[in-house]
Parts: sequence; C-alpha cells; structure tokens
Amino acid sequence: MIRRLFVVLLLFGLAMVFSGLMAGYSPDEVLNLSARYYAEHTAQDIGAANIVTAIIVTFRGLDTLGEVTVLFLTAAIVGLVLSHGRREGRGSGRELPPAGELLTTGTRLLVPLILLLGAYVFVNGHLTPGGGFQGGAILASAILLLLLTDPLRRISHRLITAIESTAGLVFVGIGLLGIVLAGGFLDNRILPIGSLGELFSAGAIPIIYSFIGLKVGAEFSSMLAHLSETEDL
Amino acid sequence: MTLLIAMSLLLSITIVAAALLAIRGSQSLAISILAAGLVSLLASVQFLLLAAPDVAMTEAAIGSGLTTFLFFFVLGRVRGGEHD
Amino acid sequence: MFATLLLFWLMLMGRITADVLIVGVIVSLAIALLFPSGLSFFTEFRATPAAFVAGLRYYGLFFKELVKSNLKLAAIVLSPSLPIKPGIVKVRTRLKSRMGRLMLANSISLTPGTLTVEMDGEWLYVHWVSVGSTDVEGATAEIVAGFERYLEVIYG
Amino acid sequence: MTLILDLLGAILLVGGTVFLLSGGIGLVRMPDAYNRIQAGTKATTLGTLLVLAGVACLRPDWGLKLLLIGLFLLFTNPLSSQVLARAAHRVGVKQAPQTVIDRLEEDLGEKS
Amino acid sequence: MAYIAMTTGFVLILIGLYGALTNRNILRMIVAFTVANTGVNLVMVAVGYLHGRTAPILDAAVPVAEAVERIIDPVPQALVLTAIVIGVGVTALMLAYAYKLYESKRTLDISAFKDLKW
Amino acid sequence: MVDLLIYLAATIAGVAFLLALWRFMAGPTAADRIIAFDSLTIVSITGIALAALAEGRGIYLDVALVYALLSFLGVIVVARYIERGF
Repeated sequence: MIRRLFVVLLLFGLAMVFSGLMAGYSPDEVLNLSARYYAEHTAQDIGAANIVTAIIVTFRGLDTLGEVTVLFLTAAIVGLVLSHGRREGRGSGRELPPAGELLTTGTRLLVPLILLLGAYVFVNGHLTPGGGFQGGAILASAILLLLLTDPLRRISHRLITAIESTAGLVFVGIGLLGIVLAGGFLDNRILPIGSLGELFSAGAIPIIYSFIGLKVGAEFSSMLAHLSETEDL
Repeated sequence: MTLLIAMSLLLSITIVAAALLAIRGSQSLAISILAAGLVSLLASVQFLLLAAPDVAMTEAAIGSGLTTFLFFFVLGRVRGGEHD
Repeated sequence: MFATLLLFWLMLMGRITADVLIVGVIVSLAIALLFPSGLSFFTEFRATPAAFVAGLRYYGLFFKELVKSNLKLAAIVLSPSLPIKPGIVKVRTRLKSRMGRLMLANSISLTPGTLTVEMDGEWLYVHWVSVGSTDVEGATAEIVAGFERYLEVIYG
Repeated sequence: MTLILDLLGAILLVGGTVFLLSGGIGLVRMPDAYNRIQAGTKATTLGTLLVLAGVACLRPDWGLKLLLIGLFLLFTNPLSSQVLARAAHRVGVKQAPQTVIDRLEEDLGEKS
Repeated sequence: MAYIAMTTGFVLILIGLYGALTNRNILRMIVAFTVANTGVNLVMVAVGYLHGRTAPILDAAVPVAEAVERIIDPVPQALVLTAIVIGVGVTALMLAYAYKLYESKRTLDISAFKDLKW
Repeated sequence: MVDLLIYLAATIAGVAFLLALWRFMAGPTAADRIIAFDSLTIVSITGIALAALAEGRGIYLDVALVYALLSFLGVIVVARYIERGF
C-alpha cells in the first residue's frame, strides 16, 4: 500500500512537470531555421519529394546506419538468447491444429501480393509516405503469415542471413562510393538526381532505401522465426 | 478543419480508454495486449491527422502490427504464466 | 502469376512509364521466382469467352446479393425484437478447384446472413442468421447454387 | 457534370457510413459471437467499399488506389472472418439460446 | 490540434508508467512500456505540428516554391520514425528475456526473481 | 451541400466507431473483442479516406492500404492464438 502511494506521488510530480511544459509551450508560426533549410534545399540538392526520407537517408544517414546496426544486434541477441539451452529430442508438446483449406489457399494467393506491397512501399520511399523500415515490416508480415499457416514450416535461416548481410554490405558500399564520387559518406549524388517526382530520381536514395528495406525485413523475419521456433513450456 | 479537430478529439478519448483497459490487471493478458495494439493503431491515425503520414505508416506497420504479433508469439509459449 | 503481380504493380503506381515498368518487372520476377508455388487469380482459370461472360454475370449477381442482403441484415438489426434464428447448416459443393472453392466460400461469407465456418472436402458448414431449411439439399439450393453455377464455368 | 459526380459521391459516402452504423449496432445488439462476426465484418466491408467509391467519385484521380484498397478488403475480410469463426467454434464459444441447429457439432461428435 | 495530441501523449505516458510500476507480471509491465512509448512518440510529433499546414511531401498538391509556407517541421517526424523502430527492437529483446525468465522459474511474477536482490 | 453531406458522413462514422469501441470494452469473449478490433480498423480506413479528402492529399491513401493489411493479419494472429496453434 505504501508502495502504491509512493508511485502515485511520483506520477503526480511528473504530471506537474508535464503540465508546466504544456503551459510553457507556444506553437511556432513559421518554420524554424533547420526545418526551413530542409524545406528549401531538399528539392534542389537531394531531389527527393519526401523530405522526411531525405532527412533520414542523407542528412542524417549516419543515424540510420546506427539504427540498422542496433536492429541487427537486437536480432542477433534474440537469436542467441532463444537458441541457448534448446533441448534436443523433445518434440513440441501438443498437437498442432492444421490451418484449414481456405486459409492455406488464401495464404498462397496473398503472400506474393503482400510482398509486392512491401516492395512498392520501399521502392517509392522518396515519393510517397513509407520507406525501408515500413516496407521491411510488411515483408516480415508476409513471412509471419507463412509461419502462421504452416506451423511446422522452417524458414531457411541461411537465406535470411545471406539477404541480411548482403544488403548491409551494399548499404555501406554505397556510402563509401559517396566519399569517392561525391561529397562525403552516404552522399546520394553518385547517380544523377533526375527530375522531381520520377521513380528514378533523388540519386541513390531509392537504392539505399531498398537495401535498408531488405535488411530490416530480414532482421524482423529472423526475430519472428526464432520466437516461433521456441518450444512450449 | 473542424472535421479534423473533432476526429482528433474522438481519437484521444478512445486512446485513453484503450490504454486504461490495457494496464488494468484484472483481465486476461491477451486482452491487455490487444488493447495496447489498439492504442498504437489509433495513435497512428492521430499521427496522420497531425500531417505525419510517414510516422503513421511506421506506427501502423511496426508499432501496432509487429509488436502485437511478437507479444502473441511469446504469450503462446508461456501459457502457464498468464495469471499472476 | 507474374502477369498478376505486374498488373498489381501498375495499379499501385497508377502510371505507365519506362522506369516504372522496369522496376515492376524486376520486382515481380523476383517474387515469382521466390514463390514458385504461389497462386494468382488466374490459376485454374479457363480462358474461354464463356468464362469471361460468366465472370461478369457472377460479379453482377454478387454485388446485387451483397446490397440486398446487407439491407436485410440492417432491417434485422434495427428492428426492436431482433428476429434471428441462427444455426449452422451443412451444404455441399460440386466445385473441385481450390481457387473456385475459395471464391465460393468468400462469396458466401460476404453475403450477410451466411458465414462459412468450416470446410471439409466437399462439405461446407455455414452459419446462417435466419435458418431457412435444415436439410442438406434445401440449404444447398438456397445458399450455394446461385454462385456455383457461374463459378463452375469460370474455374471448373 | 462535376456537380452531379460530387453529389453522387457525397451520397455514396453517407450511404456507406449508414452501413457502417448498422454494422456497429449489430455488433452491440447481436446475442453471440458468431452473429456478431456476421454483423460486424460484412456490413463494415460493404460500408467501406461504398465510402471508397464515394471518395473515388469526388476525386477521380485517386481511383486506381481506391480500387486496389477495395479489392484487398473484398478479398481479405471474408477470409479473416471465416478463420475467426472457425477458431471460435473450435474452442467452443457458446452459441445463443435461439440457435436452432448445429450440424458441425453433430458431425464432429460422430467422428470422435 | 497539437494541444489535444500533446495532452493525450502526456496522459499515455502517465498511464503507462503507472501500469509498469504497479503490475507484478512481467509481460504486463512490457505492455505498459509500449503504451508509454506510444505516448512519447505522440508528444514529439505534436511538437512539430504547425496549425493549418500539411505533410512534408512535395507533389502536385504542394509545389516546391510554396513548400516553406505550406509544410510542417519534418525533423521531429524523422526522429520519431527512428524511435519507433528502435522501440520494437527493445520490445523484442524484453520479450526474449521474459521467455528465458519463464523458462528458468516457471512463473512471470516479478517477486519470484530475487537472485540479485540483497 | 456536398460539404454538409461529408460532415454528416463523418458524424455517422464516429457513432459507429463508438459502438464498436463499446463492444471492444465490454465483449465477454476474446472473439468478440477481436471482431470489434477488426471493425475499428475498418472504420479507421474510412476515417483516413475522409482525412485525405479534407486535406486534399492523395498520398494519405497509402496508409489505408497498410491498415487493410493490418486488419487481416491481426485477426489471423489472434484466431490462431485462441486456437492454440502456433
């Protein structure tokens, strides 16, 4: 009881801080300096229609490299934690109910379409909302649908690892090409910028984002596959 | 504009109600997880109304979709621990 | 399958130019190679003129049924006494192809009032909000026959 | 011409949302899970399709993407409701007292 | 509208923290963390919102020349995008640890894990 | 006239949303709640379409596509979970 009182007091203090923040907040009328810079220069310098994508892939490209690395580490640690101590020889504890004819047929029809949707999302990252991370999540959803329909299916870890490491290498390789051919690491101007709104525009952004999408999709898929291969307790 | 503000208000009320359902300890864990997924989902509509379609898509696909699915995977494995 | 994927890609992009086509071909080819067993709307589709006509008439019947029975369901829901008589009945289908069965089950599920619960070979178990007839033949005639006539021509 | 199209679109919008509303009322009033699945998914599917058609009438240049969303919904929604009804029946969710017949239960009983 | 979203975000943070601090089940604590996470994201996006402006994507509706006058601040959106992706990574990690803890003690109650408490 | 009808449509959709929310809060079984979740997602698609109409941005519709996918996958995941079939 004392503990709960303490918690409530703590939250009350936090609420005071938050309300102070709210009271002191006055919304801007115009864009601040950095946002104005991005709004003015993105279209000419980068050539991407989606300014958020431009910020993520080029202006703050190193952040994204770090983010992808963190995700890779997370997937690796999840795999390590869950595979350690797996007992051999003991099957899954219960009868796995089959998925039913309709769901099986529907899955075989839908999985290619979902993969296509994911590819659309990350190829068009510089024109429409979306990009590598969202597209990768959609790809992982397709893998999830496969896992759900056929619980005994084993996703090939070797394929996932191969896709993941290849995509990572290409990502870093394009970044290094930027040093050689253009202004610096992860500079997108190694390819012609093109005209705003075309699919082949914004230099290397579509390529970089496609490989980020493949990498993120492979990482999420490996997390899901590891979790689904754990045993019942 | 009033349309968007009214939608935003409705969403806010719904989000808070779903969050309260999510943390209440008296119902089954699956319902908690589902309610947390609903919080993320409606928050992503809120992001869309705040003119952030990129964030809305990320939250819908990753925050609401994948997180909920991961929770259900783990919950399926630890059925004995559902009750405190 | 490749053709279906490419068609969907073009619909997603909403325009046909050279670059869109190139990327679309690459993506569709990759997915088609990755899932050689994947289905598409055109698998087991009989490309005869009769099938096209039947397809059009099927969609006509489908949308008519959809609107009609939705109105009926709305009337049920809005009436104060809630006049429902639910039950699960058993019907049989003559369709052999998987796509045809999937389309049939989806059509049954989408027309309100009926909902496919389980499918076991040629037997379909259908949940029905207001049961009309409980024996197999009567229920088959009422639920399945209309759609089946066209789907049989389309998918065989 | 565009005025007629706009008006048609707006009417379709209202009609679609009326179906959504009937789905919502059905969700609240129906007595058991199966009937709620019936009312919930199908009325909302038709309602959303009508809304998308209405938006397509108001903005014809968005037509293809709206058509795609509609197709996707039309295909996935009955499938998911079927899977859900099957799962509910497998774990033995109770049916309403008005239920007159359950052939699936009878057949499952014979087999085991 | 920014105020509405910001209030919602702060309330979500408080609710999530309360749930994380009072529940004893590990999975429930993780659920509460995700709720708080959503709240933080909501606050950050709301800070970047400017009244009456639209999304920072240039197309036919927002030509390049008017961009400075019409779009909202894109920087918080980019940050939140990163935060969401990292959030799901953290959640996956916590879930994997929860699974291992359950494997060792066959319970998810936090008070059963006292090995490091002295 | 058209604007008025759009406002009317939004109001009706809001009422439907609240009804589905009530079922989500109250629903006795997990199946009831997940069906309410599905309905809420689908009504949200309508909301997204209306928001895109109000702001005049066609690109918002991409998000609706992801929602359609999500409503399907969420129901499948929970259905397989209550079937004890992972």
